[in-house]
Amino acid sequence: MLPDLEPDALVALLERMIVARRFEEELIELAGDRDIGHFHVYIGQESTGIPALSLLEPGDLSFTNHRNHGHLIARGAEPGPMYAEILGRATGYCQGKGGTLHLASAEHGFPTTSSATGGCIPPAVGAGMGFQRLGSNRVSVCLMGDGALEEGAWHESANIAAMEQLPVIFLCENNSLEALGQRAGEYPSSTMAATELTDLASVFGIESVAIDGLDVRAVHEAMARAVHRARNGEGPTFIEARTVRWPGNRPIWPELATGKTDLSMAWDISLIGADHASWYRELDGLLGFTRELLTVGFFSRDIVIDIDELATERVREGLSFALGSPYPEPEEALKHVFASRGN
Amino acid sequence: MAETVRFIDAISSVLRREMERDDDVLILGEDVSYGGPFGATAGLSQSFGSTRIIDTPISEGAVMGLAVGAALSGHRPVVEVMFADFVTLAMDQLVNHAAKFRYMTDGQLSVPMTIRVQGGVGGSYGSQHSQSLEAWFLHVPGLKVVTPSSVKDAAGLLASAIRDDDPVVYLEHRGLYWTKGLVDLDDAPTPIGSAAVARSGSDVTVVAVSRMVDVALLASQKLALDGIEVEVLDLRSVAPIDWATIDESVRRTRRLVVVHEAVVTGGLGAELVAGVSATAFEALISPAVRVGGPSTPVPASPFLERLYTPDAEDVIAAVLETLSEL
Amino acid sequence: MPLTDSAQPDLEDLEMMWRVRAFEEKVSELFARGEIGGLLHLAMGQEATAVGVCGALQPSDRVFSGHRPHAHAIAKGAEIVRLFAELVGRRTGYCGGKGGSMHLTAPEVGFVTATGVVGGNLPLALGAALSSNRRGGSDVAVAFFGDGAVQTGLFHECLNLASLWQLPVLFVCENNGFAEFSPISAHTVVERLADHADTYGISTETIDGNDLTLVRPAAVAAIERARGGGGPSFLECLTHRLRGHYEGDPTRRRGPAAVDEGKDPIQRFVHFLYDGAKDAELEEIEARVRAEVEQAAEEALSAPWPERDDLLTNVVA
Amino acid sequence: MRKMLYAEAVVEALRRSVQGDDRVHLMGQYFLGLTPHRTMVGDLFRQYPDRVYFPPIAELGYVGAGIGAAIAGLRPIVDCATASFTFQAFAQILNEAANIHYMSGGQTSVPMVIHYNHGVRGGGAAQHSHSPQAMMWNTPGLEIVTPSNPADLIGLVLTAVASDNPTIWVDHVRLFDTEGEVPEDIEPIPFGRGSIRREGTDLTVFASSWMVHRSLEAAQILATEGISVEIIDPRTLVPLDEEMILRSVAKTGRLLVVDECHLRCGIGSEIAATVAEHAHSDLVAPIRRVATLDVPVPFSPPLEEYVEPTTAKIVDAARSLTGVQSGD
Repeated sequence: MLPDLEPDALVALLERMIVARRFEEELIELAGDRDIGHFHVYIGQESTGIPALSLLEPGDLSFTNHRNHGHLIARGAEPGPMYAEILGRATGYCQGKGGTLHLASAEHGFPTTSSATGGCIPPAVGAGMGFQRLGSNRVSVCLMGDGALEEGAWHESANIAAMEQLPVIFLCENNSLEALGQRAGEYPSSTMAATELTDLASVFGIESVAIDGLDVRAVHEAMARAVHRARNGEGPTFIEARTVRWPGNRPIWPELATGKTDLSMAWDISLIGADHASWYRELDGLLGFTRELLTVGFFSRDIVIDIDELATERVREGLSFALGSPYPEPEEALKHVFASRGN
Repeated sequence: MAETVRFIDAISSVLRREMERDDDVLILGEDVSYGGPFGATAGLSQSFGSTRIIDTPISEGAVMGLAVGAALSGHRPVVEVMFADFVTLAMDQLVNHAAKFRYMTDGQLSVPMTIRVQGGVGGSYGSQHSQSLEAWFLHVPGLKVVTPSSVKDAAGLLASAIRDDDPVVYLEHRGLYWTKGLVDLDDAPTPIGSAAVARSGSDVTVVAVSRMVDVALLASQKLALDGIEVEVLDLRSVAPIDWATIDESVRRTRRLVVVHEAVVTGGLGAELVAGVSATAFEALISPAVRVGGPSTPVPASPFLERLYTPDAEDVIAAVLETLSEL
Repeated sequence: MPLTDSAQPDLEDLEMMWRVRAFEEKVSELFARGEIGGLLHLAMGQEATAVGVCGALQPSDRVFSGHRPHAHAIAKGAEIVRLFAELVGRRTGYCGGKGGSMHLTAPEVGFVTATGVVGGNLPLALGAALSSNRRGGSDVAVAFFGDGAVQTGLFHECLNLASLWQLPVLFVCENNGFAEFSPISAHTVVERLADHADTYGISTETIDGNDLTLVRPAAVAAIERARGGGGPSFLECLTHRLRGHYEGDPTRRRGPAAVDEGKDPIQRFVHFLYDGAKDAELEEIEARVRAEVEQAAEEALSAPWPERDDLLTNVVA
Repeated sequence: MRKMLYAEAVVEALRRSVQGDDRVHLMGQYFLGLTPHRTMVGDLFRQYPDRVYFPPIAELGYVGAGIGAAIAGLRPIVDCATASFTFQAFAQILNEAANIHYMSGGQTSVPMVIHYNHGVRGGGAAQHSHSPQAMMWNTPGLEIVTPSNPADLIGLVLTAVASDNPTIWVDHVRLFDTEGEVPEDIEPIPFGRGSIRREGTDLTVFASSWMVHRSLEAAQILATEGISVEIIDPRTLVPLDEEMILRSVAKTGRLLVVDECHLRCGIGSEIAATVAEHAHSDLVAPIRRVATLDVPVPFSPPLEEYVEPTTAKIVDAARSLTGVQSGD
């Protein structure tokens, strides 16, 4: 179902979801031509991250992980400097020092990105503690995968967040439903004994909810409630958003297993063949959201096509910007170990 | 029978042979039954099953401690740490438990375990997946630390590590995984604590570890064209250090250069230079020189990565520096 | 489960509880006299959990303790003279003077080790359980820890692993209501710590840990389950520390008044056994054990110090 | 000037930090370890209840929380109590805090202070006697301060709190009972400037934290034998006052490094290597290191004394370096 939003806002969500998708598709293609190092893509989770993070305001902080590209786009980061960072160029958000694993843009509310599993959890909780102690009504969002719940950092941090009733939202994107090593039907994620991931939070008295991460409305509602609670001093919330791992994510190196997304599959089922049929029909949140928008009749296919063209163009421009950007100056390697000293 | 194989395959083969040789050898790590991220354990689960090839959750601290507990109980676990940087999550179990049980119990307990740690710069992995942390491990009494540079030693040191009755940190540079070399798995394992003379020379001693051994050899080939004969020592064991071999070489060449990829400050090179300066002070006729990573985190950009990593030119410059001070 | 004879504690258990109590009191005295240095965490008042659980174990079962380990070592069968010798830093101690209070070991009786790191022993017990499991053996591993360990990340990682792999391990949480110096309410909002174990699908029981007649059968049931392949259990024993966090703790919060509240596990078991009647037998046990402890302490104090050469041995094999 | 115990100075440094900047919050309660002095900090905690956070035993979680709080705008001073417990938090201290400014290309700073008490303290045995500062030094991105007296302590902590970088504040419980002069109006002490604790001509001794006191004691003994010792206290290890060390070695020609870290790859290794590289020609004798021996710290008192750098060992090393025979 669609979130209870004005048409303009819905279009904005669609636009960012498409940008996020095209961004990764171009990146995977680029990686076919040249060695750009290891990276993780967000395909299949757009329906979670984009509506969820659209509810944040400037000043709210988000702490993400190795699968971060979609999160940055959700909060308005530009494809150009993102690609530039992934390619190690001087024009990247971190001037080439972070790369895909540490892609961060402070101006968009991503102060630092940890790619150590669970590494983002304690700082996210700490930011909530900082806000609370500063008397601010800002919120801190911890963007974590289900694997992070296997880390001790989760347990220690959840306890602190619960004890102090911190304005923290744990948005756990559980994409393990088809992950490597899953014990089908036995556990919800690869190697976690808890039968419900939400139990791991609710045991601390943290308000917890499991939602369908492919359902934009469900995501939007759960996140809106969590943000409201956090802003009003009602404490932390844990949201488990269940998504399905995109078939292209199965190997260690992502590949365009389902091809470049053909948005016309949203309205023309005959384009869907036998391969990955369930993906195109049910599991791709982007196609699903597009279908819903068309069904409700907010706008026509032509508008979707227009949005896609513009989004694709924006992404490609970003990529050319990055490819045309210089590498950093050698001395850059020695800068920013320390912030300049005030003495 | 000697054959030419890749570094990573030598690791694989030794794991298999040691598991066949000793039923007490277990392998633990994330996704090891699928071969792990670089394929070191590929095919092992088919042969040995999930009772001995054990996939773990992403719980580095618990897994390290669990391996210690299994080792205390007579098993010989081999723990795979996917990236060296993640040892930070298991430091307490490694430093405060694995390394100390023999001593704290005055020899009553043994911790025969191997910690395979993959690390090093390359591939734009960035600050949290590229570190070389041998200096930390060297600083912890009770740990043995080895870091092979050749395929032969990759095999030989791993066999020694697994058979050793103490915790051995086995450091693998991922940049070496696809290099090839000749190895005979039936050869005696490489003893822990012995350096190798990778090239003989009389003018300058260059001590290198891991991937930097190849860099030092390349530099020494170039220098040989100018008539400068460099002796390259492949340290192989970071703890214990083979002081005798270093001392003998330095007393002959009277000059010392140390090369590693890790940060210079507080690094292995500091210990080597400090040690030689104390014991062979009068032999040195020019200051020792350290070549290594700068005091910065590892950057992601491939361009900055190349700047960060010492290359043959850096080693040549250091060698020439030791020769210029006469 | 119904109480079987083997699940019933008896006079030997009373004697063991006295041994622990007398040992800890003697240690406290030696500390005050300056014979023992370092950090000492005593278990007076927590005898019933140590004796209740360890008395249900076989010698080959392995115990891993934390920073308050004396009671567990004694109850598992360690020799008190060698324990004393270790605490006073003598060569004849269990670790030759290298370990001290927090790193005791008595592997021959299945007391593998203790650790000074809160929660640090949990994965070790897990590893021993894994080892037993992989050898097809029936030995069980036990981890004793306080309520403070429940807030550590390792606790979470270990409970998950134990459940995933259905390992023969018993987690014994001695919940004395204080984590180091703070009341537990300052450390967690979780009131029943066993709830954590429920989350991972581990069998749990929360009992009055001062009552030996409750601890023993609960331990027997959990150990039998583990031996039979039924996986891990979590036993939360609500106990009561009669001393501060460590000897010399300037904020000591506990006093003998607690005894009056009927929490002293020895008094309670005595009451259970005798219903306040046969005092003579009780006094005989206490006197005998105290004499034994005094003698052991004397013996330990007259033992030689370690040699300088001992210092550099046993770092590696 | 007033006389003050080091432990009192710890409390004063915390008090001034809290009073001087609303953003300073204290996380942790064992700044004074488990020493009898630990209650001294209690008044401060009672005075500023809203500025203090007592965390659970969860070092990974709460040190990481300090990082996030710093990013969000606080200037937390986080206490890890005993140095050994930092190992629980290594992933956050060394893989997050140290890297964040660099990884983000300078976008994000982590203005926090992390405090711990290091060293052999008497009966701490292997798990409570660590000096992990050498390992932290090997990880770029952390400033490290190692005060040795009350005045330096206060001045350095004021600078640490004002610094935009994660700073490790290293104390030693054996310092708590030492006394020192403290100016009435103490100013922040800039990082990277060492202090010459004693001037001398025959031998340079480099020592930090508690080892400064042992070195001073040794220097007095040596003075009676005609050996003139110059003692350099770096005050901060990162940044390091290399110039002061090299200048002193140029004068004396001899260097002895006294270090409570383990010998292998300790602070002493780096100082020795730096001097060997840059002042080789000034040296008239080999560089010596007196450090904690490379064994886990044992429990038994005679064993413990045997592993740590004692005054007697410093005296012996100085005698052998200056060519004076051991003994009288």
